[in-house]
Amino acid sequence: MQRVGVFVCWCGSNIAATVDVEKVAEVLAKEPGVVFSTNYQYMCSQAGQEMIQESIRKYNLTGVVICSCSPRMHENTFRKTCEKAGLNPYMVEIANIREQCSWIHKDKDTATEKAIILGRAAIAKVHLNAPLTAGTSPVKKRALVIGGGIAGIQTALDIADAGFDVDIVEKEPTIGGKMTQIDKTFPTLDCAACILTPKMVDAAQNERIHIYSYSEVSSVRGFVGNFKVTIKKKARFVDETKCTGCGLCTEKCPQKKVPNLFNLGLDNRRAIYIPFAQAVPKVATIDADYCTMLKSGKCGVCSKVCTAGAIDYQQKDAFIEQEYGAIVVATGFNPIKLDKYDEFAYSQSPDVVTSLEFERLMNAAGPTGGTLLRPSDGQHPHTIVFVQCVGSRCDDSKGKPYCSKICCMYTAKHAMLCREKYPDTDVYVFYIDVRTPGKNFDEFYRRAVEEYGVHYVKGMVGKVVPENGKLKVQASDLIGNQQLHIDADMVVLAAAIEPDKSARPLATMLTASMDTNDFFTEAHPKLRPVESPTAGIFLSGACQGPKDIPETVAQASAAAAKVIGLLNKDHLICNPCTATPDEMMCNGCSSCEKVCPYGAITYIDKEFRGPNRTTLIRRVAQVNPAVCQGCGACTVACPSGAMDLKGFSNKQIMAEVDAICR
Amino acid sequence: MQERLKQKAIELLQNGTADRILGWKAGEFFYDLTPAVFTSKEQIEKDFVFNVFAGANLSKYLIAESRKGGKVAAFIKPCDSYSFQQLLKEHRILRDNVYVVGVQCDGMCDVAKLGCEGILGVQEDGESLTVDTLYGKKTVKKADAIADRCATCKSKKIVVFDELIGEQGEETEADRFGEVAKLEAMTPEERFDFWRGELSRCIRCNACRNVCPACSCEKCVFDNANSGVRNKAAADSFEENMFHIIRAFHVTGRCTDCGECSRVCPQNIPLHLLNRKLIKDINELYGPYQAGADMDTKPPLTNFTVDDCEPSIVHERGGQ
Amino acid sequence: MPVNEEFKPTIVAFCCNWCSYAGADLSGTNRLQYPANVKIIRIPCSCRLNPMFILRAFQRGADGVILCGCHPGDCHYTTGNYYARRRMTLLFSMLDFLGIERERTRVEWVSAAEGAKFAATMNEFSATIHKLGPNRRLEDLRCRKD
Amino acid sequence: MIDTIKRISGVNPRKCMKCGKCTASCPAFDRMQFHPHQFVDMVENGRIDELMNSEGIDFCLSCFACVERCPRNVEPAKVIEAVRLAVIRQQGGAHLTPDEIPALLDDELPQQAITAAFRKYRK
Repeated sequence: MQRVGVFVCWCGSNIAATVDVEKVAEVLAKEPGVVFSTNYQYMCSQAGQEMIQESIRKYNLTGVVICSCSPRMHENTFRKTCEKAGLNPYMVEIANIREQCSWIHKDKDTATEKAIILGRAAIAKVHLNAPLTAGTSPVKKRALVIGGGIAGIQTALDIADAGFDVDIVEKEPTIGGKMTQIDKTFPTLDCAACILTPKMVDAAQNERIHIYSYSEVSSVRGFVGNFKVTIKKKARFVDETKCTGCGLCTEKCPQKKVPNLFNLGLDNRRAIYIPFAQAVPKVATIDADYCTMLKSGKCGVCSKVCTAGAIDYQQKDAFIEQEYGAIVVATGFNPIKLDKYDEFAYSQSPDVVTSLEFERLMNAAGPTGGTLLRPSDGQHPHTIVFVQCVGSRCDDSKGKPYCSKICCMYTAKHAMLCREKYPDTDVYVFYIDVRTPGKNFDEFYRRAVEEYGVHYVKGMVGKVVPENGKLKVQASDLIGNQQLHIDADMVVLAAAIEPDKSARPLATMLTASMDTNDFFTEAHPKLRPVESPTAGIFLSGACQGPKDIPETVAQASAAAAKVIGLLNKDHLICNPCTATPDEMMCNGCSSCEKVCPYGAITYIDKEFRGPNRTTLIRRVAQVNPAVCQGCGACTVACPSGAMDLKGFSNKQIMAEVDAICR
Repeated sequence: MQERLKQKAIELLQNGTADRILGWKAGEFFYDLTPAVFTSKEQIEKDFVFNVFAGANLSKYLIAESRKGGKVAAFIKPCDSYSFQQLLKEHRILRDNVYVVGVQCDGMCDVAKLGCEGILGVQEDGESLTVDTLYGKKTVKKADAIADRCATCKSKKIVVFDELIGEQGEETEADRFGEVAKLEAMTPEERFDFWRGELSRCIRCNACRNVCPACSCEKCVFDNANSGVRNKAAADSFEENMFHIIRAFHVTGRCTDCGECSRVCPQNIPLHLLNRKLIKDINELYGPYQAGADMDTKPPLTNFTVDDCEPSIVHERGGQ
Repeated sequence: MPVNEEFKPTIVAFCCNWCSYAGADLSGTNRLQYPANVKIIRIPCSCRLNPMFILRAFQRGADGVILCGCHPGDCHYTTGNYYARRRMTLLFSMLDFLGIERERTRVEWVSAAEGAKFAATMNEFSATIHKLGPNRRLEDLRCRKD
Repeated sequence: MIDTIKRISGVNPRKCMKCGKCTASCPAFDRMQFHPHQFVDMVENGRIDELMNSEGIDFCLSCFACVERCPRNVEPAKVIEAVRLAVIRQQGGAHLTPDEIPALLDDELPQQAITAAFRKYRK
């Protein structure tokens, strides 16, 4: 029998307000094997931890039960505490009396009773705990960054800078992401391309960075330190090694009516294209949906004009297998579709645009060469109405429940740029709240109002009706208590942003969790914001939540730091809670092998002593503890119960069941 | 038939194909045939028996016999061949050490169904059986005495063999699930009462466990102290239930429906109904599956599809 | 079965460590209430749940057992919950076949973000068990509490 | 009274984030003394009497534009409908009481009409 110490935490008043901690400690002291039981204000504090260590030494404790917050919170803390006092860290059990007791119950008697039962279950389990020692597994010193936007580029550059190889997988023909489409950046109004393109070139020229453009991740196996990833390089029908990016083909291609997605369909491009002048890699790509040659076999103009002989109509999707120690997700965002918001007439008039389309209309490299013109008739707009929170902060059934965070600032930027370039325009911004937390953000917004004379109106636009070439905007001015009717030339909608659609299937491949909005979940919202709960998976940029560029870059570098920390290790400490077979009972039937997701189970023929001094050769299971992740699927598949899981053994779980049902 | 098998057995011994023969001999009673290993012509001539009571499935004995060195020849009936192949699939039998003689079978008889008392002997005579009793001779149609499990025989196909005696057969279309469906149609209360009535007779003699080819663990969970459920004899109704639930669950997807469990139960508990219920569920929910039918198909419990039904189907699919 | 006014069902909830246990924590963090007679046991994955544990719980006097795991497709171990789903389907079906009330066992998929779903599920399950009354068909009289 | 309005309408005015999209959508804006976002706010802050006495409530067309457009499903039109109902319910003073009946009786009046009047006004 273990010598168990019980430590009941008050967690300030978090636990103590609804659980009679003193009574819990008192009752648990009478449990078998408990030699010491106490309670304290904050067990996780320095003083609390010292008390635990002292008690371990003083009472010769062989097992420790801590009644406190969720083990997801402080299990590791307390394991380390006990390890320092000479106790095996796996002789610690946590009874979750905060998240699963004090916080969900109001009645003190009920909560106290439940806390006692949870404590008993933990004591029952700890009696059956055995000291465990963790093994190690090697780390593949290479990182994968999925997504080549500013987040992915920054992460890759930082990792490469620390001396590790990095691969970037980007699904578009060029890296750069959303930032390449943006004109100017708030709050400094410097040109996005001027700060982004040098980074793109840096990434391309860095010998430690390999860019897989026009590629996707098609499968992920393995685990932290040892991921095996298959990358699908989509056929672009152009040999990347030969193409010089001269662009002749993109001028000669006879198929001219292809919507230019880089300009969000505001103008057209050819079937063979380079998305924009500074693309990296600067290589042409054939759009198979439009190419006449690929569709009907008749054309071949690009092939004829290409002096480098880079065109290859026979190219097929290629699959590349690569091993990585860490994976960074940087899949970014997209504006939402606006079909649910047709009161703003987005589908009815080309002059109602999203903010990202507006960026292209303002951009010198955009479809209008940087002159702001109405898409419908190419006229200069005189009255422009900006509508904020389109699809953001909505009830779940209608849009996104969250604030998209970047809209207030870019709308201020747009409004300011309009007034600066075209002082004859009237600019209205309809807002619910203007949110400007950030360095120099509120100053920027105030400048738009005070220096540039942008009309900020507290209220929403109710409807937009296209009429005689104008857009009739009906809106409310809540402070003026009036309904406004504005004849606008353009309406710009600050559409909510959502995670890229590729994120959900990727999350499934990575077994990384997501929230209900398809943003990746971080391991801890405050303390581990750039890590996924799945070990070895890191988060960079807007795939984790809405972010502006400075925040994205900061998070990208933070993720890189975490990756570097991981890749710097030669070995990782494995989870010691692995499956372990009892060879004497193993039938060798392969049931466990079939359900193991990691291929951690193999079989060997082993000699055993039979009756009457004979030897028997039996086929028995072997578990590779470096590969086993401890899910326990095998333990249930095994009919004889020969397979058991350390740390969550049959007996331990049953002891908990017994204690709870007692 | 018996003579053909005897001759074959002697031939296999003499030509060196095998040094041991696994067959049947008379047990306590003549109708109670028991598996036996023969090593000489004399033994075979004296004791080897094969008749309408040779129901015992020999495949399980090959787990041990195939590991004893040398080569063993075994007579395998169609339903035994499924068990044999299932055990091969689970790496339990060393195939190289076994010579399989497939024996076609027209169904075995149930002595209780002869409807006679004081039976001294039975002679097979084409389609009828001549029963010699204390009270004189009596003729019974073989079809009337056939064992329940054979009346709903799933297959006459011998799925694995080295040589055949008799013709190769085909899978049958017999309706095996009538009784299961009848129970499913009852209310939970009625089902509970039914099973309580049946399982309360269990004396935990472990005959079902010992005879079952799927229940062939080196050491059973019920004998294993670390499993947390070790128990020798059921002390109360819960443990009666527990043993049979766990046993049925452990053979799920591995049970070939040979029916030996019900045959050997001294208390006549229809244990095969539990297994058949699970086979029926597997067929209905995950597509037809027959354990032991081949070497490659993944057993249903170590397999899945992403579109599998949810466990709530048990609540939803109606019935009582 | 008469519903005893004093009847306080014992409910054992097996939660996988990665999604549902975190979901249960989240319902605590959000202060969403559910009955105190629901007690959670942490297991690494829903596929760790051995049918023996469920039977053991009923033996020792549990009135309902629920398994919570990651949503199919989101298992931390990729495939664990798919196996659990088949195992539990067949086990529940067998228990139903034996006449054990099928409402006493349940599987719910609760993600780490679904604190509200966790609380709602537990409230609902607890109410169902309350209506069913004490588990009498699969209990071990020697383990009866009173 | 606040609770009555909330119960009848099923609306939780606290969900309103004062964006004014309802008011921006309202076709009867000019005729109303208080506008959709205001009456949600007035219900939340207990200014029910003012609302019940305001002329605007009868000009609400029940076109449900505000309900349709509200990003947070607050459903202002249901609030105004509930206020109208509350007004009707308060008109209890105008009901017929048994004491008043003898004075109203005359030979021409059919018996049925009196019964019907009771049913209508005393329920």
